Amino acid sequence: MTRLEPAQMAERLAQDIPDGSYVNLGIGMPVMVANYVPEGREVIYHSENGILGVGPTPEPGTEDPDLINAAKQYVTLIKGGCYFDTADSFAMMRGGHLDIAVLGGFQVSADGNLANWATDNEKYPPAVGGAMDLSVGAKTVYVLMRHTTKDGEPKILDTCTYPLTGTGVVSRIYTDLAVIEITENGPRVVELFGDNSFEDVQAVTGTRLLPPAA
Amino acid sequence: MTRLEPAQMAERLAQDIPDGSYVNLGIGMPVMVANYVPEGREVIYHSENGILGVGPTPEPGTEDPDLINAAKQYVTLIKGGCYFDTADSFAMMRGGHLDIAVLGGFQVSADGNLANWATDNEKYPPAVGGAMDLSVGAKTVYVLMRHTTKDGEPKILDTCTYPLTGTGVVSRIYTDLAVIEITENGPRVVELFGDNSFEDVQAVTGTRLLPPAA
Amino acid sequence: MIDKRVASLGEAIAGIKSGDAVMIGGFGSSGIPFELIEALRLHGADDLTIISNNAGSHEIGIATLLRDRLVRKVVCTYPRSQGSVWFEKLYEEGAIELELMPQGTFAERMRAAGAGLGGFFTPTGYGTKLADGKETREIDGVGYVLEPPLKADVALIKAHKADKWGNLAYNTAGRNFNPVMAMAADLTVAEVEHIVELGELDPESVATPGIFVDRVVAQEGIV
Amino acid sequence: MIDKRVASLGEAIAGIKSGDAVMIGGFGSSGIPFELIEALRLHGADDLTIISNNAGSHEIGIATLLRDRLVRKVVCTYPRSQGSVWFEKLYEEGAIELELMPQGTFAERMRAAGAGLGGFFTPTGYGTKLADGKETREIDGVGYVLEPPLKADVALIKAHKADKWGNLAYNTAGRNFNPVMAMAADLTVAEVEHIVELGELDPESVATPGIFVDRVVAQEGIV
Repeated sequence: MTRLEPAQMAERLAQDIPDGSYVNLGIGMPVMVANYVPEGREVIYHSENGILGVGPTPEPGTEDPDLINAAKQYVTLIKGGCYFDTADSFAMMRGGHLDIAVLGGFQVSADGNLANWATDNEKYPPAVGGAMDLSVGAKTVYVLMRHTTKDGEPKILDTCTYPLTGTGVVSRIYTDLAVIEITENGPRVVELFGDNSFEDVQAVTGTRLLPPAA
Repeated sequence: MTRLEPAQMAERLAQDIPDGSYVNLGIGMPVMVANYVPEGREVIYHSENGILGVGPTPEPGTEDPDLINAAKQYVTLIKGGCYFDTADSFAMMRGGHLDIAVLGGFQVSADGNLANWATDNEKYPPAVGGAMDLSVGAKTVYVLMRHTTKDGEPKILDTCTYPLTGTGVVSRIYTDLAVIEITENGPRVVELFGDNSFEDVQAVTGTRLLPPAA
Repeated sequence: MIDKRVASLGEAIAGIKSGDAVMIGGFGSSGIPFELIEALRLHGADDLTIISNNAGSHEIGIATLLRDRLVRKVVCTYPRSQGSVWFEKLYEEGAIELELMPQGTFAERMRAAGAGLGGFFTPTGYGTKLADGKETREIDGVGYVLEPPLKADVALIKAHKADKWGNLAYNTAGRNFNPVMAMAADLTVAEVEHIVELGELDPESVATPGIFVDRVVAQEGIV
Repeated sequence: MIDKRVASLGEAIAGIKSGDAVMIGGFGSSGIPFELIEALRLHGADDLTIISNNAGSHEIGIATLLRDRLVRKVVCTYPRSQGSVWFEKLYEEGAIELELMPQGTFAERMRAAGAGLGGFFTPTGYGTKLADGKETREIDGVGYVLEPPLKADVALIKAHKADKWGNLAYNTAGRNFNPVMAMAADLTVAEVEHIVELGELDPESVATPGIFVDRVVAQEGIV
């Protein structure tokens, strides 16, 4: 079975970011998407801590200690970027002004529920940050995640077993095996990577998939 | 009976504005208060349209067409002043950050209700502006108004007959005859101007006043 | 590539339809998109709902939309000003609907719409005629009124400077309602005095980030 | 005369009592009042409720308040970060209470407190564990959660520059929660890198007007 590497997964997703989009990239694999947006497309990145127009990592020695992204890494501001406070930043997020949020996921359900902020381990302190606001607020939510857990358990399920981040929020899932769209009739495979067959992908998925449209 | 002129009424009220206060002065007679704040007191004036630090009228020819006060008159910004949008301005007003609002009044009731935005003339379009937000939001609300209407009718009443601006919001009333404080026990005369007697003032008041404390 | 500049006032207001709800920025004569209003007047759409703090005065701005009977309803806080003769005339005739609310509620309702909130409890107006028919609640001994978000089809706003991404900087108190209106409409159009190069605006004093703005047009000097 | 400058960190935090709710600005390591936190640690107050986006990491800032067991409860959105060992240790011990909420709700609750609102309906968290026990409502087909304002006794914030009236300007993304916290506390104390003369701050880029600030202190270089 063909399994894309994270960079390849990010590259695949990046093809679906239209020119002129305002985009928030979640912590982890999603931030890699910025590296692969096709040439000639202008995309403006938002960071929840109050930046519109996040630029690349600064040259060593030129870091601004206040200028970090949501993952607390040093970043820069592109020409045409600006700053605002957190209340304004989340007004932007929750108010439907971002075109796309790319989020990581622990689990996605057949009806587009997302679980990506807490597991069922009660000892481990939960942390939610901006995930719920993004999931409910962005016009389109893409989830970028491996198709299965390290142990091979499916992450796309009839129902999420982990605590939910948002209900009915996911549009598409980009995994290492396939691209899956959440439709009114259920999750539909819209692209199979390499020589992966629909049956291969269905076998490692915890809910019934619809085959690619003819 | 002694009847102060508007400028004298404003001057009397100005004595009760402490040094360091943030103050909003309503349209009409209240704006005159700024002329009489005693020397040596620093007072910062707020304007609902997004100014903290309203300064005096500009020299002719130096007006900034965008820089007006709530009464739509040209003003200036003092050193140390700043600008913000209306949502932020009313957050300031409603959130209890202004020390004093000086408002005009059509009527004030014994329990501190204020009516100052609409009469009972249905033909005339009502207009409320920032009056309700100020009345409910400022830490202290002073009303500056004549004691009676042009026709000699009392404006301090058991109950307001005009539509209310706010309930239980008025601390003190500065009229042309006296200074009246709204206390838990009712309106108390705290100062009589000139040779006005308590009985004189009571006679033109539509609710029972308490005499000055001994 | 992102370029929100349009070449003319006509292009700037293209797509506004009869029956639309149109927010118009400004307070008194400050921060008002006079040229966009004039373009709207000539545009042909009528039966409009105008959402603006004032209802126009004399023979300029919103007053001309009223005079030409293009407006069905005004949503505002202070319709009565010196020279607001057209509003007063139509009001007396019963030819215009008025939805009046406190100014802080007006600003906050638009912010709520822009921020994706479903409503908020404000103490302003509690116990007054302007709370008639509204849901109220006592919280910690204080009375509050529940107010819903206020959206529009279009916002016509005015700023001092813009860049091609739609970032806006204002002049002094010209800011007023323009930033919240920019957030609260499906289509936001900004009239500006100057269009500057990307990077020329101070990123610390952009009061409306470009994400809230769809079109930018430079003043043509028509009013 | 209005002069909010105080001469030392000690004066800046004078009056904070055991049991107080203290907001602390910042996000990650950006815009954090590290010196005020260190002064608070040495101040003697304990049983504190700390309201801050994160719960400290490594051996600096909020983490040192946790380490010294001065904190009863943390109200935040993201307590778990790289190096947040003190929070994790106390949490596992059951020695600290946690109130967790979505970050937008956190910011908006503080803004509501500062703006005099009684609460708001947000779609964020609807249908999730973080809405458990909260009032919910469907409005126009969307589910919302009612969230109350979030106040504090004290806000310790960090800005880049201040003047003696307490007007604040920030540096880049160091702004974050500082402006809303400044509005939401009974006593607001700002640690700044530079105190400048009145009139030196650009009135268009003062992100916290002085009315929200009670004390201003210049950094002493202690952390």
